[in-house]
Amino acid sequence: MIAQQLINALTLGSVYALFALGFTLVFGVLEVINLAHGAVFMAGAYAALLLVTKANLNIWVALPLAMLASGALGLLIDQIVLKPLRGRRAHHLMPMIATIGAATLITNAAQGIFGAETSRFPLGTIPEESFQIGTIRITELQIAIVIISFLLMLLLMVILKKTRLGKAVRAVAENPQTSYLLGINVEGVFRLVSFTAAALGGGAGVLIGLSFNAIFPFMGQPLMPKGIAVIILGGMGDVRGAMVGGLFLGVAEVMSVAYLSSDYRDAVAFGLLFLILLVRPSGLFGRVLERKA
Amino acid sequence: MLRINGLTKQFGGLRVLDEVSFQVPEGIIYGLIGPNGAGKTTLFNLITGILKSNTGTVHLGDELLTGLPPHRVTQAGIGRTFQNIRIFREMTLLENVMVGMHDHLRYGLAGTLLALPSHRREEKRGRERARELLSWLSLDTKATIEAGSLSYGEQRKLELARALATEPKVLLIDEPAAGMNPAETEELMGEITCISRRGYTILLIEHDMRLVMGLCQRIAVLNFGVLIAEGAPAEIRCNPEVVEAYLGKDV
Amino acid sequence: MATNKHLLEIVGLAVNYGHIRAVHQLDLTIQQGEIVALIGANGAGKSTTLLAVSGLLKPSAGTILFEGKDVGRLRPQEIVQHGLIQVPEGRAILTTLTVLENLELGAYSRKNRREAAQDLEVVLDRFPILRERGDLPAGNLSGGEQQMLAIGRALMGRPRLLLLDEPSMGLAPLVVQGIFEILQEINKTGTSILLVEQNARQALRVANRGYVLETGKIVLSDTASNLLENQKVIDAYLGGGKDCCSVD
Amino acid sequence: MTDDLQVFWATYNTLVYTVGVHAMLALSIYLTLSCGLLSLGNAAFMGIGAYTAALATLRLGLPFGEALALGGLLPGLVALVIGIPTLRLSGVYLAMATLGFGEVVRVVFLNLEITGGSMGLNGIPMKTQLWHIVAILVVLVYGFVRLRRSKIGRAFEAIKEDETAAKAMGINTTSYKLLAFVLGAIIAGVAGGLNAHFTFFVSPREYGFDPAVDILTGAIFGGTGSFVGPMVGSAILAILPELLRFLKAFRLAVNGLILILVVIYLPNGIWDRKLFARLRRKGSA
Amino acid sequence: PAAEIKLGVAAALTGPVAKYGVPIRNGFTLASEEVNAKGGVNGNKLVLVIEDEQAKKEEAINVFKKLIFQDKVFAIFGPTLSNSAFAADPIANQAKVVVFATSNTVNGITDMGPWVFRNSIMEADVLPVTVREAVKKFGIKKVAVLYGNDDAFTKGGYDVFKVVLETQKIPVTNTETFAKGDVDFRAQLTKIKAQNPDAIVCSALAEEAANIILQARNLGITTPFVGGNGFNSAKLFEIAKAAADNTIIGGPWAAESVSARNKAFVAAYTKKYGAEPDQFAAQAYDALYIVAEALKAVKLSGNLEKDRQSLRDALPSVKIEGATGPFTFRKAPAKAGVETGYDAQQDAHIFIAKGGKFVLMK
Ligand SMILES: Nc1ncnc2c1ncn2[C@@H]1O[C@H](COP(=O)(O)OP(=O)(O)OP(=O)(O)O)[C@@H](O)[C@H]1O
Ligand SMILES: Nc1ncnc2c1ncn2[C@@H]1O[C@H](COP(=O)(O)OP(=O)(O)OP(=O)(O)O)[C@@H](O)[C@H]1O
Ligand SMILES: [Mg+2]
Ligand SMILES: [Mg+2]
Repeated sequence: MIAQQLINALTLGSVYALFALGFTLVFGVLEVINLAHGAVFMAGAYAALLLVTKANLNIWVALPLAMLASGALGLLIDQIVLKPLRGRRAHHLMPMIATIGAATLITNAAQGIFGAETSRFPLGTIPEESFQIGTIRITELQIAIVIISFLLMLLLMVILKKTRLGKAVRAVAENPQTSYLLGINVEGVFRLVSFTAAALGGGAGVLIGLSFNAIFPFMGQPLMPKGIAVIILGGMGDVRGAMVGGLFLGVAEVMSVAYLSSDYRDAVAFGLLFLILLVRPSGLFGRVLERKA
Repeated sequence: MLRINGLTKQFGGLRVLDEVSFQVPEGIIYGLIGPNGAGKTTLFNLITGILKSNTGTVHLGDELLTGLPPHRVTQAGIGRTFQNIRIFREMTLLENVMVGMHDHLRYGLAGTLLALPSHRREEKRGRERARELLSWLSLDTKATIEAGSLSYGEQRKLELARALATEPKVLLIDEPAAGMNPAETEELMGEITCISRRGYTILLIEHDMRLVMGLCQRIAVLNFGVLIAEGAPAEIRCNPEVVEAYLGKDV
Repeated sequence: MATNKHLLEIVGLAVNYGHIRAVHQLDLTIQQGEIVALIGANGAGKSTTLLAVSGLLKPSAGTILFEGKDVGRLRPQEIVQHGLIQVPEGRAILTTLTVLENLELGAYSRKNRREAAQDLEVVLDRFPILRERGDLPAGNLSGGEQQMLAIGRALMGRPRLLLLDEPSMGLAPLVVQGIFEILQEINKTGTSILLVEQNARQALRVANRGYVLETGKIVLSDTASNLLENQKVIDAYLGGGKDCCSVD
Repeated sequence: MTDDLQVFWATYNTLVYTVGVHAMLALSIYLTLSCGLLSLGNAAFMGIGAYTAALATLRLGLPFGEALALGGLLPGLVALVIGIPTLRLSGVYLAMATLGFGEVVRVVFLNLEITGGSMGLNGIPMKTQLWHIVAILVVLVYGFVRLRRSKIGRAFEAIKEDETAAKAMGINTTSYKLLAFVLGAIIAGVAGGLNAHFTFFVSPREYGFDPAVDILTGAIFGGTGSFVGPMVGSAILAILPELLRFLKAFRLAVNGLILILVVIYLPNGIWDRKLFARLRRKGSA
Repeated sequence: PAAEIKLGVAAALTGPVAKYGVPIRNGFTLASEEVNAKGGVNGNKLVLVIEDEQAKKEEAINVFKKLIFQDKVFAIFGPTLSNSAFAADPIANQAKVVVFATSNTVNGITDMGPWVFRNSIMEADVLPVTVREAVKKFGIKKVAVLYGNDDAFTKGGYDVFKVVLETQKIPVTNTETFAKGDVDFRAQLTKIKAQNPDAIVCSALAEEAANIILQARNLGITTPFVGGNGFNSAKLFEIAKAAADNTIIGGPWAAESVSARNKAFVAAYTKKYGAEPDQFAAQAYDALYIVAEALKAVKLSGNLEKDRQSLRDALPSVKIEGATGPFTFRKAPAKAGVETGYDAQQDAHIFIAKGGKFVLMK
């Protein structure tokens, strides 16, 4: 059972990590807790659904297209909702409030368009049978989710660490003003990050929509508190942190079901997060605290 | 008055202060100089309890300060300013200074909520004292404007007034003249002299040698966390090690 | 025409913060190869002027010509590409990036990567301490080292005009001397410099010409040596005669 | 005429009560915000207060006043206990920790026998009257006015702006933050107790993540420059869905749109005194 | 002259619960149009006043008050969730207006007062039969239980299961829970698998149920499932397909029910809304006919209070043949000191899933 539970933890953790990657990127660079991330996640799932059902595309073709679409939505949110607030003296939570507005607007518009009912990908979009490896059973989709989320994390990390663009993104994340003076197209970086983060969120929406067989306007909502927990546990805007945080939450949930009680699963998971923060007040990979005085 | 004994501070493996000991006698202006990164600000942070030292003690008179939380150190009689200005930008100057008087206004939550006479009396006394302190630094005309709109030099002065409001026995000043031009620095020197004459003991960090040499009766020099010299300005100026590490030869 | 000779020509510049006018009717020119000092009291508008030149603040009036081209309406990154590079007030290094990454970003807007790699060597030779600290997060550097990093990073952009905002602030006397020496060396290699300094005496010593800014207006401009003698300047900015670093 | 008024009151009295309770919640989070603490725990405190007061009425048969007092006391005690370790955290990390606490509280409500699990508690008698809410609000507003012009109010603001500097001013920042946190919890608890006694029913889902964010949204949306803004903001957010009822299926979408527009055009919130001052100057000029 | 009879509908039409509220509204709308098309009730037209209550308790109260005091309706249908009912129904009771629930299945709803009615059949009436039939069919010795514990609907179902399993003396290997919005049930199912039960008793909503079944099969669990009311939906098969085979459920309504009344309902609903109805739509549809039937016996006096009372008095004796089968009311068991309302008296149908649909067992 333990082996199976570890696999369960790994796949669940990957789901959380996948959701959190884009979330943490926006948080790190734009310094906004983007509460519209769940809405973008949902939009990605619907985009893929339309592409599969209406355009009869293969899911692996529809996935990148859906990511483009949700990326565009993210870009739109950034330009319409967040950009007007940049550089203005507003309460630092105002952008977050604006994203709440965007989330409400998008989810309810989606409900108006697609209806309140749950939709799903047609049968055979993806093989659903599981196969056995030793004592473990796992589906193709689960493997895909684990691999995709790890690959995306690695890719993001390499880009951020090694490339010129990545360094520019990190520069903007730390200090937009200075970045301007280095000749970095700061607004361009903001747009790129908004797009990428939303595309990642949309991709997560497709994969989770596939694995849960349910696409509905509010599908992003239950993931929001978990996403926030993951990115803060990982540390402000840290890609590695999102991954580790996601896996941690997955393991904490699965193990508390397996060895404690499923009744108290969320309490155990969030209680643990609470305790970890008391020990590491800036999360697992959080930036060192500012120099004092 | 202020006795520093064997203070050592490490950040991870980096030893920033190494067995630093010296004493600041009552009533004088004492200078603390040294190259960038020598550990001067860190020493201030250790004295005020913002950082915890690895070993060593700090005494104010007979009172042991080491181990006290920052607000208790302040209450014990240490006031300070910060190297990178930390005024309360959204409060008025008057309010800034009155925050400094926090511990000296004698009323509590009940006094406030029930509008007891103690509240009104103490607030009035506080306001008057705050205006007086602002006038020491020629800021009284701006008492009711928002502190964030002050010029850089004025903000530094406001920090001084605010530190004075804590009624310190020893005042720690971190680079008061940074970003001021020589003329402004001179004006500031006058004001610091006045403060000192009113009986405050001052420990001062500064890179502007004219100010240091012009004001301080004694000077300590830190280099890489080690105290390399201590003495009267004339001695320090001639100390070859200090010249080599800090002042530069061809002056 | 005269304009063609100027490297930078600012005419009638005005900059506002919301409703507050920080700079009015400012005229200023820099010739190729010059060091020009801009001095003035706290809040006079020096930093505001530099930020406007770099495109971070939008001027409400006036023109800024760089090598005859109007850069006043360009975006900051385009201005950097023209070779107008600023070391801002307070060093503004990127503390979470390493020293080398900071330097590399200095060459961000340059196309030729090989040349940039060569320049990195030149900068590291000029500031050997930066080579030593290359892989450290820049936030760990001391104040003086951070200032060197900021200047080195600006050099990585091959500036034709280097704007420096109070490079000596908060630095030890020895380091201040070093910085001014470095500025002169940089200038000798053909980079023009606009230097904003509170340390007015030192600044005027290395400069060819100087401007005095008071509450947003230029009130005086002359050669540096004349300004050093000017009684009004001495009273307001240089203080009671003695050099701040003289120890006699 | 009076007939119309009666119908209006009969129809909308719950809405009026709700506005009052939301204003209280806004004050409770404003108190923590004014001390620089970003807490998402206020919904949980409201929940503890609501359950406590409801159980005091249902099980112990206590009079309303005492039930409400208990509903304030218990959250205050809980805040005291969790505040001591938690308040060292700052910014979003504190938000996360308090969110975690809120989730734990919600799960506990779900699993305890006495709280009725996910079925919640029903049959709570109607005890809240308009004057209760108004009286409590008046007392709170008076308190906030007094506090603002005192060393305590200044200490809160100093901590918000710069905690290190506040410490250097001799302010015991830990105890002031704890004070704000505990007082905020008490106010939220009382608001919860009032709410339970005019909605007949409480259940865990009313005190989770979404309500926590809603409380914060109301406060920020109103403007955190003074305590008036949060009250105004949360009142508007409570009334808005009712006003938009005619939009049917699109009312929530429009609600979101309004939120966005206000944030863009009034980035300091609805109650922006600086903006008012500027407008007044313009008007008189 | 023909009068208008206003009936209020309070349903969750926006927000996450709209997926239940919308079919409910559709059921009412369809039924009222049918009634009016046939000339109304005693020549009077039925007019529905539909309001969104967002599944929030304050909103439900506001909507009830608006319907009662402003719109002056005869009776109110709703609200969608039991949670909202506990907050809003006391308002109707106090104002002496019939409140008629079509989707509130938990215990205690009709304890709130004599004006509360429901045609949503209680799990307590269904589940004992379901479990007994399942045990008989598969020879079940021990079961595992899985339910959603943060939702009154699924938790209510579980509470009944618990009692039923106790009285029928069936040992429970382990009881696991999940939360609303969960996407992954493998941890719980892995734990259940290790205990090797003969069946899994599950109280969940249809989509969750379908995914639970799928994930169970993926983990190699082959045991049958015994489900509650929430399983009773075409969604189950849309998602789980044949994996759901051998799932036994009980419910008031099934799309496959062959009665003429039901066939007509399914056909009309599908035609009007382009989607198949679910049990919530069916129960709403029936509820309107029940009230229409009662109204036939009411002589409109023009005095609202009196007419509301007459409707209340006429309701308990209504008997109809609805889409869900034959229906009558039954007085809820008396509770200390309070007069209770009326529950549904209806036989549950027991179904077993075979080849991607439910077939009638009993
Ligand atoms: N929180 C910290 N973590 C790690 N290293 C630190 C920290 N604070 C200071 N340091 C290091 O300790 C050394 C001393 O710093 P400090 O600020 O005391 O120097 P200083 O003498 O005040 O210099 P300056 O004159 O430039 O202000 C520096 O090398 C600095 O990088
Ligand atoms: N962000 C801002 N918002 C509003 N006013 C500002 C802002 N920045 C600067 N000011 C005001 O503009 C004026 C010019 O400021 P600036 O920073 O350019 O001065 P400076 O000459 O660089 O001074 P210093 O020597 O202190 O650096 C000052 O009155 C200042 O208060
Ligand atoms: Mg220092
Ligand atoms: Mg400046």
